[in-house]
Amino acid sequence: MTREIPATITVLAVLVVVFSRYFSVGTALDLTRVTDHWLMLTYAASVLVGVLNLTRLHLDRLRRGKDTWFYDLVLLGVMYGYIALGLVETNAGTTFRWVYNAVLVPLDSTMYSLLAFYIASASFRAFRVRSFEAALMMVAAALVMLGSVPLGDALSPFFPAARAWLMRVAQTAGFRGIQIGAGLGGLATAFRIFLGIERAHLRA
Amino acid sequence: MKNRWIYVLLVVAIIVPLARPIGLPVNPTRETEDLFELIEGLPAGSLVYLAMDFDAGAIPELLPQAEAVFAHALLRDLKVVIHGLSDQGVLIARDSLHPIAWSLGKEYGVDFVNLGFKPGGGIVLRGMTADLWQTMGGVDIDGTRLSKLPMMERLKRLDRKSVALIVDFNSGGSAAAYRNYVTEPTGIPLALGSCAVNFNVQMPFYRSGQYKAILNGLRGAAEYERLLNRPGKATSAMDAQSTSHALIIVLIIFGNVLHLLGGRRLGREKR
Amino acid sequence: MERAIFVNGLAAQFILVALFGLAVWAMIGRARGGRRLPRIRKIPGLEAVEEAVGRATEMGRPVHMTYGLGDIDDAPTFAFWGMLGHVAQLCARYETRLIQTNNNYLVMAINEEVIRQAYAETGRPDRYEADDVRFLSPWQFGYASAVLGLFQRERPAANIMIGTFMAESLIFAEAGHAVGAVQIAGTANTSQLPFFMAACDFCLLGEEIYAASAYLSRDPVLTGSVVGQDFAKMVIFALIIVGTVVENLWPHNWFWDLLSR
Amino acid sequence: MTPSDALEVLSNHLVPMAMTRAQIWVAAMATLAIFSYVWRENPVFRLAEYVFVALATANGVVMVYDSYLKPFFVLDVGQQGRYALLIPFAVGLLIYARSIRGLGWLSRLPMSLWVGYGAGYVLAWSPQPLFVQLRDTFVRFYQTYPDGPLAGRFWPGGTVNSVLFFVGVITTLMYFFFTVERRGPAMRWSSAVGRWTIMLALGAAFGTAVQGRMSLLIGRIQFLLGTWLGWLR
Repeated sequence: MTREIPATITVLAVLVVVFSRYFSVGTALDLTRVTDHWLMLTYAASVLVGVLNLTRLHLDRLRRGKDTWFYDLVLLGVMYGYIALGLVETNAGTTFRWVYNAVLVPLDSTMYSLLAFYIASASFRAFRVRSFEAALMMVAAALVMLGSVPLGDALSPFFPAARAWLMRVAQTAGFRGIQIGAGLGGLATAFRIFLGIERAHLRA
Repeated sequence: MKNRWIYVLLVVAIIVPLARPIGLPVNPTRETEDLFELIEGLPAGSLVYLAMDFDAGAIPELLPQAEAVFAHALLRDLKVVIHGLSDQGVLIARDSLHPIAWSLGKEYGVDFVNLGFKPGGGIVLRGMTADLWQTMGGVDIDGTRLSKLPMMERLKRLDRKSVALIVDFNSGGSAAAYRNYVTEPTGIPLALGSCAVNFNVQMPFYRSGQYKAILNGLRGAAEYERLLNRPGKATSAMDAQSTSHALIIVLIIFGNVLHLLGGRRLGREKR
Repeated sequence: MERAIFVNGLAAQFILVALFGLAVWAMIGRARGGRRLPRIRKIPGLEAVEEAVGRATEMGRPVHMTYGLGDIDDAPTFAFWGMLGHVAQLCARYETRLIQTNNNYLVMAINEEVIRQAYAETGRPDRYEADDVRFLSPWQFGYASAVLGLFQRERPAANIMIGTFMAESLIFAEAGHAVGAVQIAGTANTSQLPFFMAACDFCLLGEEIYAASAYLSRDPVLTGSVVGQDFAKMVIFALIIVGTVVENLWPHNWFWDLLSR
Repeated sequence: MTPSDALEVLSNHLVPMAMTRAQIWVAAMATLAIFSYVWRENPVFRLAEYVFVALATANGVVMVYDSYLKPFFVLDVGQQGRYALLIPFAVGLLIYARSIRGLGWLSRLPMSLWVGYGAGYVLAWSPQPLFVQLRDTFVRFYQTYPDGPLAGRFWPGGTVNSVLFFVGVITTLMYFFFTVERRGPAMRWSSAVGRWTIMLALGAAFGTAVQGRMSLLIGRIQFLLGTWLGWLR
């Protein structure tokens, strides 16, 4: 009962979508138009999962008297404060936008830009030419790096041309092969879910 | 410790060309020209759909692209509808694309609309091909009824008739969602503004024509600015892009040389 | 007026997809019936899993596992669960700690059960440590930096990363390298493969991750589905060869049209 | 304002939004707080990290509420009286049952729905693009110049590229055969060529990854030096 109902729902969900896509009757009935709407509602209803989870995690830490109490308090205070602000003045509100642009945007951008440092140190340390294959990878990387900046253009027309060749021939071929394979892997996983072989999600 | 020196070098390699630009020219690539020509080729009044599917983190790469394409479309008197699968993308659009439209004398609801964001990913897109108004809950980003926006009269659903071109500015999987659920089934042409990281993932689909054009990160934006004949912030970053790439190449070579010169026993055994 | 059964132009597509499904189903059936299946070729990255856990045991240090940023309905996450069950069993048998970190609440709920069950099956339910399945942060970079900190403190000797990885892949690989862990990584996100390739000891390329659970568990049903998938791949391979030959002889023929509407 | 003036505006602002001075200062502090991590993990970074997680999560909630839940309750349910829609909404709410003892299994209902629907979507919608990919691999080996003075004549370069592309795709596919042992020169060579193709592809991917990361860092440095300090033109 506690497993069978969810398992049945999974199978039915697969059938509804597949039926409405491939079969004329299914298209005519336009079931997915209704079910898509329902599904979006279930997603919207789950919006608080992240908030509740963070709340529990950090309240728990506070209760256990961890030395991170200051940060935990900041997190909870800022999160609920910002939600309250958004509910009062909507996402278009002046203060809400102020915080968004002055804090959230730079934090997010800067976090991502940190990766530039990591890539630099990793280039120095990790990218070793250990074999013929590794050498191929390094040479391709260097050609693309040079070919995609004006410096490469200025040095020699060879670099942009090499980059274009790598991108359009070698790289497209390799990724086409990987992606066809991965697409089939995805389809096979979907079949396994449908056939009830992949059922990890029913264990929770 | 060694790492910190590398970090300092990297910052220097970026700051110097920003302060003392050399201004090496950016030559547009085929992938970028394709988008420019597509937009040039649309009859005035056609509807272009811009998908702002990125978070704040990708602003440096994707916003210059979106601004250039948006401005280009409005200058050519096309109608633009903005949508986002990311809650942040549509807000970024409201703060930075809307002002461009106003400065061009365009009117909200007549020349451009921002539909806002709905949770659900691909399902939202599928829904919009069936009934856009219902999927959007009948409102735009600010909660204005779609029925009050004249432009929306001609956009009841995403199909070939109403939409001339979709440009998806994406930092991840949304391009595949547009391809699978919208453009393959309906036949609307799809072009991408892509983060450089994802550029190669998308190339096989460019070859097959499933993506009509791809802008490649900040470089793509710089190329577009060149095509528009308006060098802007993407162009001004290109020198720093050159020097930083050169530094990475030097680091790779230097690292390998050190390794060969006896650093080997310091390294961990690899299998 | 007669109505077509299939949506215009999708008949061939449906039939091909259904045939694919049949191939998977038939091979699973074969496996269930106990009949012989072709063997899966050696995949070095997977051979190394047991060795990596063994090494962690010798060194008395934990094993770390993550699925990156996967969601519950991502195919790579299912591949991760298959692998997680296997690694958890190994860890239970060798009495080695398994630390599993999360950034997705829903996936974590399932991970807990997968690990608990693996420990129970090995007869060591007492070794399950609830605190070792950790929720670190729902946000990509917050998660990555928390993993960095965790690696410094716990110093895992093996780091297994299978799933959906984005920009954080390099950070994980660097963190693992810094503490000298044996790293086995695999993802279908092609943009992240170069980092795993360069910085990890073993790398599963693309769809190799989908074969992982079958390969490791030698479970006949799972093996059957991989064999079925391989069979479909060979059909597609043949299709490409035939299609190319035909295309070169008679450009843009019916065969071309067959594959799209 | 003429269109070209507007484009001037477009090209001159280094920050996406017209920010006030105070905002720029706050943003600069936030940027520096994160950059401090490069030196070492420190309390300021930690604070910024927690604030970030809090704001990002809260922003998601507010966006879903404004753009979905509010119109849903006010328009759909309130004005149009579509009460039946409350049922799927309630199903979604079951996800919270996980923490309730004895009722935890109810959270499997929305989960199984999401997983099943996701799998259905894969089966229904992903094959078509895949087939277009397949079809595009049917390359024509005899290539002619597409334009230029030689248009229409035999193009050796194009032909070589077509052959290489084709060989690259099929050897990559062969590399992923799981049940074929790599015995005999033919299998060994083709899987080796497949691996070389993959390596070239991954190298190219590394190159563009570097490109992307550098762009992001340049963007932040432009902000700090240009927008904040005003050192750049």
